[in-house]
Amino acid sequence: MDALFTEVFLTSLVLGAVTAGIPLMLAGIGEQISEKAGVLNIGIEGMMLVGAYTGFLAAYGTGSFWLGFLAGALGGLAVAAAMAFFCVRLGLSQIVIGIALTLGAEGMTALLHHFQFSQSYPRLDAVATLPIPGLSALPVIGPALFDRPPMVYLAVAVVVATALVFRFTNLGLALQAAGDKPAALDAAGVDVAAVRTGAVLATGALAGLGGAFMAEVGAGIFVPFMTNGAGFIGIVLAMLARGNPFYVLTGALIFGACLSATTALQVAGVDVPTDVIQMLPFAAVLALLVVFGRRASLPPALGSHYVRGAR
Amino acid sequence: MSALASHDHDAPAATEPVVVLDHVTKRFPGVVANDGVTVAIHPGEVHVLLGENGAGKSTLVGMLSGIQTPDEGGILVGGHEVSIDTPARALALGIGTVFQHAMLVPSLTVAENVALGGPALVRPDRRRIAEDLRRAAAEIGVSVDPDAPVGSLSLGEQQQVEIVRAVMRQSRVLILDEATAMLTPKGAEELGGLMRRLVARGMAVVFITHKLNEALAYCDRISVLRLGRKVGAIGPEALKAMGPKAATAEIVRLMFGSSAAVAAGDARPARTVPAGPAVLAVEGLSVPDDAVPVEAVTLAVAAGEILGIAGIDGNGQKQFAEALAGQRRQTSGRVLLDGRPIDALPVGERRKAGLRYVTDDRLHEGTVGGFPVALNLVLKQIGDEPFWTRGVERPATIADHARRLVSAFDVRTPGIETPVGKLSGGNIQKALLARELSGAARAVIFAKPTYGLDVQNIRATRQRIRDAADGGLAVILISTDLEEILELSDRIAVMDRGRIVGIVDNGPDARLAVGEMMSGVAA
Amino acid sequence: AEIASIAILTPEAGTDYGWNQQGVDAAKAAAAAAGIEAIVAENLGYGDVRPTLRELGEDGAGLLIAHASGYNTAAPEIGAELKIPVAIVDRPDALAAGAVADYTCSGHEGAYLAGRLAAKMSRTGTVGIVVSGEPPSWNAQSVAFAEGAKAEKADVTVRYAVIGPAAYSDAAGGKRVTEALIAAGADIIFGQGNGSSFGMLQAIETGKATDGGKVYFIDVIGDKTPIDKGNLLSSVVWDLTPVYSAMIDDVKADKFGSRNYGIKLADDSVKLLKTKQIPDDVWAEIMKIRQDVVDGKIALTPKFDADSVHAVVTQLAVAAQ
Amino acid sequence: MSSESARMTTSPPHLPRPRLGPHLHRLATVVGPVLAALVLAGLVLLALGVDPLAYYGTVVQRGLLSPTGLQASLTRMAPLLLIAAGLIVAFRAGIWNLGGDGQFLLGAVVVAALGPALVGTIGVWPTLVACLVVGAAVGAVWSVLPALLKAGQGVNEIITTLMMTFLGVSFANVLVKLAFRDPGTTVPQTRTLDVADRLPRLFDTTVSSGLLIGLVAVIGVHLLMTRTAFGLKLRVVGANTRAAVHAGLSVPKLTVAVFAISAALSGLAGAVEILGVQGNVRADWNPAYSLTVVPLVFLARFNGFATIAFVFLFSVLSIGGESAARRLGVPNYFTLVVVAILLVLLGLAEYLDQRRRLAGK
Ligand SMILES: Nc1ncnc2c1ncn2[C@@H]1O[C@H](COP(=O)(O)OP(=O)(O)OP(=O)(O)O)[C@@H](O)[C@H]1O
Ligand SMILES: Nc1ncnc2c1ncn2[C@@H]1O[C@H](COP(=O)(O)OP(=O)(O)OP(=O)(O)O)[C@@H](O)[C@H]1O
Ligand SMILES: [Mg+2]
Ligand SMILES: [Mg+2]
Repeated sequence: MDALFTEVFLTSLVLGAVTAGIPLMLAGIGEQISEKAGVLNIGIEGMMLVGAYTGFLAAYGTGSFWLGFLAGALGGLAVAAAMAFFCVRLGLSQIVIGIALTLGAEGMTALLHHFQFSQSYPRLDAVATLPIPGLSALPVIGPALFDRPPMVYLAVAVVVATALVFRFTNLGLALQAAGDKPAALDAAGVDVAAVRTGAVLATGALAGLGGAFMAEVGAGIFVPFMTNGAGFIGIVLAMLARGNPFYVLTGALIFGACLSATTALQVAGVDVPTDVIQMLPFAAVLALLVVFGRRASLPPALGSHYVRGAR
Repeated sequence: MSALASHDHDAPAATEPVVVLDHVTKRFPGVVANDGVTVAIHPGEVHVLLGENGAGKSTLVGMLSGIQTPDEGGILVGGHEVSIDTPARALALGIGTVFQHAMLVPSLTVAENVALGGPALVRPDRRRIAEDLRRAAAEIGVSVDPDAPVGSLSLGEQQQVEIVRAVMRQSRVLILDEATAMLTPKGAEELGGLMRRLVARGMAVVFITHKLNEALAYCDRISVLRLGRKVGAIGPEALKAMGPKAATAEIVRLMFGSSAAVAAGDARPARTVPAGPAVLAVEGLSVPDDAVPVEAVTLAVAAGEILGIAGIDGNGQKQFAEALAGQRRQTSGRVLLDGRPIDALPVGERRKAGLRYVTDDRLHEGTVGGFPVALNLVLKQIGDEPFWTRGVERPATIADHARRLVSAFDVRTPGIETPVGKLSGGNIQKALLARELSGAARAVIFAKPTYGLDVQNIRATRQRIRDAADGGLAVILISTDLEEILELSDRIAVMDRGRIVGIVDNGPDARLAVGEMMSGVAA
Repeated sequence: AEIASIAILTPEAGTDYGWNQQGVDAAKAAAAAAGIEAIVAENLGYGDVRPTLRELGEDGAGLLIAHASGYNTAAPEIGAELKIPVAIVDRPDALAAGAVADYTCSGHEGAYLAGRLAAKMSRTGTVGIVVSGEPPSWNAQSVAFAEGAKAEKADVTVRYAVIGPAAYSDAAGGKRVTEALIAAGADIIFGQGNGSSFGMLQAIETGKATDGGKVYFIDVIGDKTPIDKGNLLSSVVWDLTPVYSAMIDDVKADKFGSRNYGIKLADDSVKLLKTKQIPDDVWAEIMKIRQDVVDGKIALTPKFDADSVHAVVTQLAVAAQ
Repeated sequence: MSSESARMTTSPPHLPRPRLGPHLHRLATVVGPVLAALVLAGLVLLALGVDPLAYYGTVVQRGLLSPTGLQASLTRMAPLLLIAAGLIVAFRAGIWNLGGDGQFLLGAVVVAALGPALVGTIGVWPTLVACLVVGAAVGAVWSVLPALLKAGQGVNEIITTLMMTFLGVSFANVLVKLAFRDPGTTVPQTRTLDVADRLPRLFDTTVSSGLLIGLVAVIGVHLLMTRTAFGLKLRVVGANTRAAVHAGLSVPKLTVAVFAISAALSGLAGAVEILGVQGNVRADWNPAYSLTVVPLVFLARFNGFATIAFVFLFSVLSIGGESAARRLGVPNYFTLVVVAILLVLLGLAEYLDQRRRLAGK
C-alpha cells in the first residue's frame, strides 16, 4: 500500500475533502442563520448556483479571484433579496418561493451559460495560495490545510465569526428571538422583518460565496447545474447542527472526507461501488439519529410568517 | 349615543396629560374596536381601563405601544402629535407595555430577554443587566433570577419579569394589560403597591383588569369602554366622593349598561353538600415531570361535591390535571371513577367513562383555532356515532348539535362555521364548557376556568360549575384565584410543589387556613 | 423506403465537444450528404422521451436516432408503435428487421492506442483514468486503455476513479478526483465525462505532476483543440457520420435492422488525434500499432461492463504495490 | 423545547363546503397570474430574440391541442398526481414529507424487478395488481424510519426524509446495478416489462390508465381528509398537536399512519410510472418529481381538485415546453424559468387575494 499512500497522495485527499467541504460549509452556515431567525431557506440551492455563475463570470472577466468571490456573494445576495421580499416582507410560502427560486436559478444560469460559454468553456487559472508560515510545513495537513487560497481561511473565519455573533452579541439574541418568538422581539422594539431580511441576505451572500468557491476553486469552470444538490445538503447540515456553527463545519468536512474516501478506495483498486460509498454519510447520520434520537430543536417559529398584532 | 356618553364624572386634572389618545378610531374587519375614543393619561396617576371582553381595551393599548395604528384620530405625547407606528417608537417615547400575553423569548434567559434591542454587534453586558434587574425587582418586592431560562418559568413568574423589565426601562408611561391575571392575591397586592410607588415618582400607569376590587383599590382614575366606545370616566375627586360601594355600582352600570349586580366576589351561596361515596378517587398518584413532579396525591370527590385545589401557579396543578385526564403518564398510584380503576385507560376511554377535563389553555390546547365552532364542539368525539357513521362525517348532525349547544351555553358567535379562534376569550370558554359538560359526565376537572374573563362571563361560568355539581357531578376546581375557590368549593385542597399539603372544609376559617398553607406557614 | 428526414435525440446540449455534439454534428453531416433534413432534439435529459419520439415521428422523421443508452427502451417501443425505424445504442441484441438497429460505439480500439501512447509518454510511469460514470462505451474504452498501457509497458501503473454516480455535470468533482490521481503519480489522464470533463481539464492545466512536470490529458469522442491550453495530448476521436450514413442507406434499401453498426479504426470512424505534444517518432510507432489492430494482428475484444473495468484496474493497481 | 414540527405556513384553513362562487373566484386568481407569467417570460424570450407568441403558440399546440401532445400531458400527470395525493395527506397532517423522491424511486425499482419476473408465471393482471401493491408497500417501508423517529422521539422529519431520499436514490442505484440487473444487456438496468404487459391504455389513445389511478387517488385523498373521521383526526394533529393530545388522539400512531399513507402513494407513483410508461429502471434515473410537485400542492392549498388543475397546467407546460424549445431553438432550460416565474406569480396572486379578503372587500 505504501507505494500509493504517499504523502503527496494523502495530501491531495485531505485537500480534496476540504475543497469539497467548504461550499457545503458556507451553505450550511448560511442556512443556519436563516433558520435561526425563523426562515426556512429552500432557495439556497438557487443562491449557490447563481453565486457560482456570477463568481465565475467576474473572476474570468476581471482575472481577479477576489472580485469573483465578491460577485458570487452579490449574486447569491440578489436571489436572497427576492426571497426576503416575497417571504419576509410579503409572507408568501417559503417552500413555494424557495423551490421557484431554485428552479429559476437553474434555468437562468443554464441559459446564460448556453449563450456565453457553451462553445468556449473558459477555465480559470489556479488560485494563488497563502501559506501560513510554520504550519504549512507540516506533513500532509500542512499543504492541505495551511497552504490554501485565502478564501479557505476566510471561510473558516466566517464560521468562527458566526459562532461569536450567535453567542456573544445582541444580534445573536435578536436572531434567536426572531425564530423562537418573533412577537416578543417585536415588542422589545426590534424590527422582526429587518432581522429576518438581514438573515436571509446573509444566507444568500454565504451561499453565493459557497457557489463561487465551487466554481473558482473547486472546479475552475462554470457548468450548468454544477452545484448538484449541495444546497440541500447544506439544509440538512444546518438542521442537524442545532444552531451550532461548529457542527456545520464538522458535518461539511465529514461529507468532504467521504468523497475523498471514495476516491482513495477506487485509486487503491478496492472494488467498492461508488453508490454504496455515497450512501455512507447519510446512513451514518441516520444511524446517529436512531441511536441518540435527538429531539427536534428547530426554532418554533421556523417557516411561519410574522404579522404584528395577529395572533 | 346620548345614553352612553352622559356619564362623565371626570374633572379637569391638575397636571398636564403625558399621553392623550385623541378621538382614535380603529376598525377591524366587521368590527369597530375603538370608536372615537379620547383618553388622557396623566403623570402620577394609575389610570384603570375597564370593559368587558372585546370592549376594545387591548386595542387601545395596542395603539399606544405601536402594535396597531389608529385609522382616525391622533396621539399626543407631551402635547405633540406623534405617530407610534412601531413598538420601537413607543419604547423611544417612554411608553412601556406589559402585554396581556407573555412577550418573552422562552429560549433566552431573563437577562438576555432584557438585553433584546441593544446595538447589534455589541456584547450585552449581562452583569450590569443582572444587577439592574435585581435592583428593579427588589424595588417591586419580587425576586427574579437573571440567569433563569424564561422557558423554565411559570406564566406568573414570566409576567413578573415583564413588569420588572418595564420598570427597569424607566418609562414615563407603564401599561399593564391584565397584568394581575396570573398573579397570586399576594402578588397582585404587591403589584398594586408598586403601582402606587411608581406613580408617586411621577410615572403614569395604565392598568387593565377585570377585577373591580383591584381596580378600585389602586386607581386614581377610571375609564370605561363598551363596544369600542368610551362610555364613561371617573376622575380622582369623584372616586373619593363616591366611596367603593357606589363606585362599583356605577362602574358595573357603565360597563354592562344595566344595573347588574356584581356577582363575582359575592359571598358563597348556601349549598348542601351531599355526603355520598367517592365518584372520583385518587390514591397516591405520582406524575413525573422535569420541573414539578407530582408526588403521592390522594383525594376523593363525591357526587355533587366541589373540591377546590388552591395553590400558586406552577405548583404541579397542570401536571396533576393532565394525569387525571390521561394526557400524561403516571408513575404510581391509582385513579378510580365510580370505583373502577381508569388509570390504564387512554384519554378517549376516560371521557367515555364520564371523566371530563376543561383545560386552562383554551386557545392552544382546548380548541383548534382555525376549525369551526361546530367541529370544536365534537373535537373529543371524532368518529363517534351519531356525528360520524362508519367514519363518514354527517355534517347536518354535527351542525344540529352545535346549534343546540351554542344556544344552551349562550356562545356568542357569528355562526357555527366561524373559526373558534375568532371568538373572544369568554366565548371560547363557553364553547369549551359546552363540549365538556354535555353528554353523560360523572366527574369534571376545571382548570383556571375564569382566567381572563370579564365579570359577566365569570359569573356565568361559575354558575355552570355550581350547576354541574348540583346536577350530581363530582367537580375538581383548580384555580389560582383564592376568591373563586372560596366562593365555589365545598372542600379545599392546597397544592404546593407537586404535593397536596392539606385539605380543609370550606367555612369561615378556610381563608386563613388555606392562605397559611399556600404561603408555606402550615405544612 | 423513401426517407425525407432523420431525427436525433440527445440528452444534453450539442455543444459539449463530446458525445452529444458528435451525435448532432454527424447526423447533420450524414443528412446533408444524403440530401435530406436532420431534425435535432437536444437537451432532453434522461427522463421520459416518449412524447418527443412520438412528436418527431409525427413530424415525418423517417429514422429516429436515440442517441443515449437511456433511450434504448423507449425508442424501440415508440418505433414499433409508429412503425418508424429507430437506431439505439448499447443494446446490440435488440436488432429487429425493419425496426431496430444498434450502433453501440466503442472507441476501444482508439482507447487501446491511447493507452499505448500514454505508457510511452508517461514520465512517472503512472497513468490515470477518470470517468464521470460507468456507461458501457466508457467501460470498454477504460478497459482498452488500461490494456494498451500494460501492453506497452508491463510495469506501468494505471489508476482509475469514478467521480460519482450521475456526476455528469459535477465539474468540481471532476477536478477533485483528477487532482487525486495526479497526486497518486499520474502525469497523463484519460478522461471521460461531459460537464465534469472540463473540471478534469482545469485540474490538469493548473496542476503539476509528482515529478514537477506538466500533466497531459487524453480526451474522448470530440476534439477539444479549440479550447486547449497546451495540455491536450490526444483524443480518441469518434466520427459517427459513416454510421448514420450507412443507416440512411440501409433504410432506403429496406435493409435497416439487418445489422448493427459500429465505429472502428479501419475506416477512421475512430482515430487518435495528433497534437503537437506528440513527438513524430512516437506518433509513427502508434500508427504502426494502429495498422496491426486494423490488420487483426492485435486482437481486441470490447468489454462493456463495469466489472471488467474493475477487474482490470484492480489487478493493475494491486500489481503496482 | 417544542415537539411541534416546523410550520411552513399557517395550517390550511378549514374548507367550507364547496360553492360555485368561490370556485370561479379561485379560477380567476389562477388565470391572472398565469397570463402575467406568460408576459414576463415572454420578455425573457424577446431578450433571447425569440418570438414569444410563436413560442406560446407551440406550447399550447403541442401540450394541449394536438392529440398526441394532450395525451402526453395526461400521461405525464399520473405519477405527479399520486405524489401530490401523498403530499396532501402529509401536509394537511402537518408532516413535511420531503422524501418523496426516494420513496418513488425505490417503489419503481422494486416493481421493475418484480414485474418481468412475475408476468411469465402468474399472468398480466395479477402481476399488475401485485406490483401496484408492492410498490406502495416499498414506499411505505422507506418511511418507517422517519415515521418512528418522529412519532417516538420527535426528530424533525424534514431532516430525516431528506436524508432518506439521498440514501434512497443511491440505494436504488445499488439495487439496479448489483441486485436486479438485467443480465441480457451491458447497460445497468432492470429487466423490461413488455409493452403489452403494462397498464392498459385508455380507449384508443396512448394515455396510460395510470392517469385514472392518479385521479382516483387525489380525489379519494381529498374526500378522506375533508369528509371522514380519520381525515379530521389527521387534520387536528396537523393544526395543533397539543389539542390532538387533549382530544385523546394517539398522535404517534396517527403520525406513523400519515407517513405510511403518504409514502405508499409516492411508492405507488413509482409503480405506476414503471407499469404504465417506463417498463424498466435504468441506473442513475431520477426524475425528481416530488420536489416539483411540492409547490403545486401548496399553491392548491392542499385541495385535491385545485391540485389536479395545477398538475395539469404543469404537465402541459413541460410537454409543450420541451417541444417549443426544440422548434424555436430556445434551450430547454427556458421551461424551468417559466415554471419559476409562474410559481412566484401564483404565490403573489394568492397573497394579494388574501390581503383583499382581509381588507374586507
Ligand atoms: N388583530 C385584530 N384583528 C381583528 N379584529 C380585532 C383584532 N384585535 C381586536 N379586534 C377586534 O376588536 C375588538 C376589541 O378587541 P380588544 O382586544 O381591544 O378587546 P379587549 O377589551 O382588550 O378585550 P379583553 O378583555 O378580552 O382583552 C374585538 O371585539 C375584536 O373584534
Ligand atoms: N387576529 C384576530 N383576528 C380576529 N379577531 C381577533 C384577533 N385578535 C383578537 N381578536 C378579537 O379580539 C377580542 C379580544 O381579543 P383579546 O386578544 O384582547 O382577548 P382574548 O384573548 O380573546 O380574550 P381574553 O381577554 O378573555 O383573554 C376577541 O373578540 C377576538 O375575537
Ligand atoms: Mg383579552
Ligand atoms: Mg384585551
